[in-house]
Amino acid sequence: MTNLAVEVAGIKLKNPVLTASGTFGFGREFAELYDLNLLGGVMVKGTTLNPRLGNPPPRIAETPAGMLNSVGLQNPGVDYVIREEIPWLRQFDVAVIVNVSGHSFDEYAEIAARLDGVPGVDGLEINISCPNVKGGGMAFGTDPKMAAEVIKRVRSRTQLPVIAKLSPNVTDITEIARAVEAEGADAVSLINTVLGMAIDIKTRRPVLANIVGGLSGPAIKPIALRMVWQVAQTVNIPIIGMGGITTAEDAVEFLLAGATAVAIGAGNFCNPMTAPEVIKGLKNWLSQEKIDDVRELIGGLKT
Amino acid sequence: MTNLAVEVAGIKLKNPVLTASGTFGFGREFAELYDLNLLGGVMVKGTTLNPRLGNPPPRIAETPAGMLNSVGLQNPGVDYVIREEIPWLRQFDVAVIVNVSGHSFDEYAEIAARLDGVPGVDGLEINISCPNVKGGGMAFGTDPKMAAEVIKRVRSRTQLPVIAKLSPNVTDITEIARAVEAEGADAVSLINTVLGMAIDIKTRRPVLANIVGGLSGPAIKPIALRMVWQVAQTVNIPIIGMGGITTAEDAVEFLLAGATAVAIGAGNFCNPMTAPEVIKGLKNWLSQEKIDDVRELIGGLKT
Amino acid sequence: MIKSVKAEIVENKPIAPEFFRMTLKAETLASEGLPGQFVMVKVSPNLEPFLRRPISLHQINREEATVSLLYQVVGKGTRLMSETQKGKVIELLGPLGKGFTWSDSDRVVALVGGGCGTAPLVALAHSLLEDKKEVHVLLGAQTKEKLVCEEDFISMGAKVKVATDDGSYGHHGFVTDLLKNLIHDVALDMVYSCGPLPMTKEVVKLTQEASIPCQISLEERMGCGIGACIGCVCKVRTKDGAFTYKKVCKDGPVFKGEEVMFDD
Amino acid sequence: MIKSVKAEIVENKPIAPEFFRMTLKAETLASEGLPGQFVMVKVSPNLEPFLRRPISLHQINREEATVSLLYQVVGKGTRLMSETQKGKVIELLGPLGKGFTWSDSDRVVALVGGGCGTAPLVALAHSLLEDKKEVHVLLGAQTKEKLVCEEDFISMGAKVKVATDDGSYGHHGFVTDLLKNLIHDVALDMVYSCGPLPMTKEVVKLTQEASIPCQISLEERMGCGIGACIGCVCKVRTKDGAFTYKKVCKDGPVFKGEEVMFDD
Ligand SMILES: Cc1cc2nc3c(=O)[nH]c(=O)nc-3n(C[C@H](O)[C@H](O)[C@H](O)COP(=O)(O)OP(=O)(O)OC[C@H]3O[C@@H](n4cnc5c(N)ncnc54)[C@H](O)[C@@H]3O)c2cc1C
Ligand SMILES: Cc1cc2nc3c(=O)[nH]c(=O)nc-3n(C[C@H](O)[C@H](O)[C@H](O)COP(=O)(O)OP(=O)(O)OC[C@H]3O[C@@H](n4cnc5c(N)ncnc54)[C@H](O)[C@@H]3O)c2cc1C
Ligand SMILES: Cc1cc2nc3c(=O)[nH]c(=O)nc-3n(C[C@H](O)[C@H](O)[C@H](O)COP(=O)(O)O)c2cc1C
Ligand SMILES: Cc1cc2nc3c(=O)[nH]c(=O)nc-3n(C[C@H](O)[C@H](O)[C@H](O)COP(=O)(O)O)c2cc1C
Ligand code: FES
Ligand code: FES
Repeated sequence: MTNLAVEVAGIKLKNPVLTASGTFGFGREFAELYDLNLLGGVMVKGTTLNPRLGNPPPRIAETPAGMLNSVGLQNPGVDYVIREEIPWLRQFDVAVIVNVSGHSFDEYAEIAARLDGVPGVDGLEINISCPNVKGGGMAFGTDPKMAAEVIKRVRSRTQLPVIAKLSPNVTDITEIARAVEAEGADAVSLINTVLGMAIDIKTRRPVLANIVGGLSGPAIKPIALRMVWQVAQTVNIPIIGMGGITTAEDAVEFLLAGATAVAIGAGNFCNPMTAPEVIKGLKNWLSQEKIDDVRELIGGLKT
Repeated sequence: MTNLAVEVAGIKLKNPVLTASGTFGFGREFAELYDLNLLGGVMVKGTTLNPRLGNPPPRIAETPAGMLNSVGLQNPGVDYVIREEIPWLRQFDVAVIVNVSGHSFDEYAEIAARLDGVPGVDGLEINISCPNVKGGGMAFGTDPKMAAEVIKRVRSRTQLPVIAKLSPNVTDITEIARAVEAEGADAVSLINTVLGMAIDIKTRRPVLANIVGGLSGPAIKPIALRMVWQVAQTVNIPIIGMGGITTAEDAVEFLLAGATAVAIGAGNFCNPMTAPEVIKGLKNWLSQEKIDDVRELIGGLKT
Repeated sequence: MIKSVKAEIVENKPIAPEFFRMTLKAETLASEGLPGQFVMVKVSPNLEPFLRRPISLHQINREEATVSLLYQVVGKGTRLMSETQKGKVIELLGPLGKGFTWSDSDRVVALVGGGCGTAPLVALAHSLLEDKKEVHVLLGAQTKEKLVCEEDFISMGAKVKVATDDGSYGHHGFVTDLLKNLIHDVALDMVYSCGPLPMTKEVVKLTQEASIPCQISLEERMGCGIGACIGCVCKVRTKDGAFTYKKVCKDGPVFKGEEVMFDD
Repeated sequence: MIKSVKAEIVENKPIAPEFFRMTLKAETLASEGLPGQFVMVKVSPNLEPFLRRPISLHQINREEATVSLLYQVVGKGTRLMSETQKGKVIELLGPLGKGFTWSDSDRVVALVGGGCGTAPLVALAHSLLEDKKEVHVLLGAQTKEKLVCEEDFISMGAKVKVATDDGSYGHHGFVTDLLKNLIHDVALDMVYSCGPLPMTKEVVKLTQEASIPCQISLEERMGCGIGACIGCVCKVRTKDGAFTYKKVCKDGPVFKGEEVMFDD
């Protein structure tokens, strides 16, 4: 029997494949397509203290082997999530990680406090890297001091595992990773989207109403892999790797680079069956390669 | 008659399409394929003071809608370039911009001095952003103080127009752009490649012998466009935009975002006729849109 | 129930300049799809283009277990669709979204279609006529040769009028001119509209002035197509006079005319 | 002279498991191409995959103005090539690189091919036999069914010996075992080699031990294919005992056996 189970930040995952925040809603839609019990975990949509409307449309632009989004954290607010979404997700045997987004240190801390002890919540992913909200979001994740402060505040208000979600829009991602590790992050997840832009030459306007947006999909896979590898060389906490994964082979690359688990983001759009197909493909690949424990791959890159 | 001519940093270009450094050698190979006189300009391979061997192979990896390279500045050294390559390029009526790469402030300054006054050299592109050489290259371009210092030293040793080539691997590219502008850069060019990585899961090794390499091609176009737009909002010197251009429409996007000219890099590989096709396509598009001067497009984005 | 389906292309051919009709063998779509719903089409087997394309159900044939898509080639995705050969199997996600609705009390209805917006109205007209409604169809096109589906509507028994921008066929002018006249001439219980945004806005304006309820099908750029990414929103009025964003893919694509807020 | 050419596919069909032969109508390639040279093939009309694929000239038919490529399907690029229909026009760049060379004094030569490395040796054997050389061909394959081109060599008049890894045909073992024997039995003036790296290294070793000159065709991942990007280098000995990097695409792909430095 091939073992697929891994543990990240104390969270047990039956397999190392999660769905990335913002690309999977709260799981309801995909539950119509496949059994969510198949997944290692679900990282739900970025959740703020109060409901948020997000940015005006258009919010989506297609780019070569990828896409831009400027959703801007439209979400119903943490109380609604606790009341309506988490209880629904609890019916599945799947790790539930709530993605927490804030505009201030206090907001991050308050959301974390409200989620602490909520049955069905297995961990918090602290989104200090959203490129789509003004005066906040990414700013927290591009300055090591601010990143550390967010994690410190969150850490002090929750018993839940804390996963810091890092931004790729930085000169040195290892510096941020070290800063959040020092303040007690139990894991890091990376990468969030890369800030990008698209222009409609017919109208001479940006395609996105927000002008800029976050680039994701296979286009950014080389950047994500490099950052996962760099961070794996730097910190001792586990990594959830993401950025452009669409196949089991992609997932193996991230594991070899040092990720303990991986998440599927935009890959859920180009093929909504991506996550279960990656899990199945990973299992097949492992048995074909005669590897009986997926954990053997983690950080197994020979350099 | 549609005007295609533009001027960047005092360099007259008969059209705004150049070929990007490192993807076009010194023009000899492409001269077999088409008349180099068609081009607005040629940016030659990164040139160092002494000949350099570069990195071990493999140096190329393909990625979704793009590629990684870790050539590492293999080049015959500035004296050879002055003696053998520039005189050959002079036969063409095309702007020649020499890409200058160094390991120290002194090296940059010395190369600039040797190229000063060399007939046939129209400008210098100062590569403070090469991700493929250790202990140098990109380090100069990711710290505004070091970037400024390189430009200052170069500026004091040459009369030639100085174009600072910026790295995308930074938290805030506008900060670097402002720093080099303040020290007298006549223009900026951006973006250089984005640091990335690819893994061969069969061998469990990085595809590139150098482990990491620079990502280029259409995959990075949204990142490049965003940076060109950001820099155009920030500085008053002209911009040469590049990153993933393969069509005339791509070129128009960069011009609208604020570039005065554009360069074709990896696009020269997927189709070696890309540069002349972009020029022709641009001309056709302008006349179809009844625009009689390409300069009308520059910075014409409506936001 | 949304399903990820693989469907064989039974037919894929041009029906007018730029317009193609693709017929697919797809049992669940044919048995569960409703007029106004759509599918997300994977147009290429590789990563380029990356996203699926939303295309409305144009004909729903329960007996033959087929559905048809009518699409206009406007970019690389639709071009790739047009180049895919009969016999090939493509991937689709659907049926998606909320379609058009009608009640027993609606007796006389008008369908207003512009350009490729005509596509879903064919399935809609079919269902409405089965339900014994009096169906008026108003079609707009740039020019005569780009007019699609006129025959389909006529042979079903709908009353069809046409407008062309260049006057090459039917009324010279906008399809909304025809609607204005129709509202004047006939007592309509419901107006259904699908087409370019300016047309949709005008339909909403005319129906509101005449106090006729109206349903409009909207388009927006989509990521997932199923409601998970919140990428495809439109502005919808809230009771307090403010607005909220609803998902075109899940809460729509069909909305009530009065609820949508248009920016100008 | 390198040219960017569009060529019609005259034939594209499997000749063994995983192996395809594609014949192209391409006048300049046929008239200017030499054995050992290669082309960069655009395998897809869009951006995915992004880079062209280097494939050797396998047959050069001046009379019919065609060239053939023999390729093994190992990844998505070669898979796309294998799926491209006869009649389609594809883009190529070539002829590229420096091919195999021979002089009048070379009378008896051996060609050693492994796997898809056999491809360019067919064009080479053809030219050598035209020049009245005595041509020995040693072919290696994993298994009998993956052996390609044996018939081609025989019908040209070459002397062919085969080795298979699994012993299903010919010698059970490596093709380099055959070379060892041939060197023992026949006085060779030149050995040409194209195949996987371990085979190439062994050919270099055996020929050096026997003081026979040898030419090897190398493979490396390529960006441009024409010498502009310096992406495809191999280590070549310099006089001072150090090394320099030469471009496989422009200075090669054929190198003298003794000049290349292999890392172990
Ligand atoms: C619910 C829904 C149903 C639709 N039904 C049909 C249909 O039945 N028949 C049909 O021909 N078209 C339909 N469309 C529009 C169709 O989805 C777009 O024309 C198509 O996605 C364009 O893809 P492309 O790659 O060919 O063009 P692209 O190269 O992506 O773009 C070309 C042009 O199309 C526009 N466009 C791109 N994506 C969309 C989108 N999602 N919605 C609207 N415009 C877009 C762009 O602004 C651009 O100007 C529908 C759209 C939606 C949202
Ligand atoms: C000068 C030259 C001539 C060649 N001639 C032939 C030929 O006549 N017939 C033939 O079948 N093959 C030939 N090859 C090899 C051929 O180029 C590769 O098999 C092909 O590029 C793989 O593309 P892919 O997309 O199918 O595989 P990918 O998915 O890109 O890769 C699959 C595997 O092929 C290997 N590979 C990828 N690119 C290259 C490359 N440039 N060189 C070597 N290995 C590579 C990778 O390591 C990987 O393991 C030649 C290569 C060179 C450099
Ligand atoms: C439409 C969309 C919405 C996203 N929303 C969030 C979010 O709310 N919070 C967050 O941390 N990341 C968000 N992300 C980022 C993804 O979780 C992921 O980090 C990123 O897309 C890279 O992975 P991918 O290339 O597989 O998509 C979003 C991504 C997309 C495409
Ligand atoms: C193979 C290769 C070699 C390069 N060498 C250099 C170089 O020597 N100096 C430099 O400034 N940029 C170099 N670049 C970067 C390009 O000039 C360009 O900035 C980058 O590739 C982005 O443009 P593109 O996406 O069009 O390729 C190189 C790029 C490639 C692909
Ligand atoms: S397209 Fe994802 S929510 Fe509508
Ligand atoms: S592939 Fe570019 S130099 Fe050889």
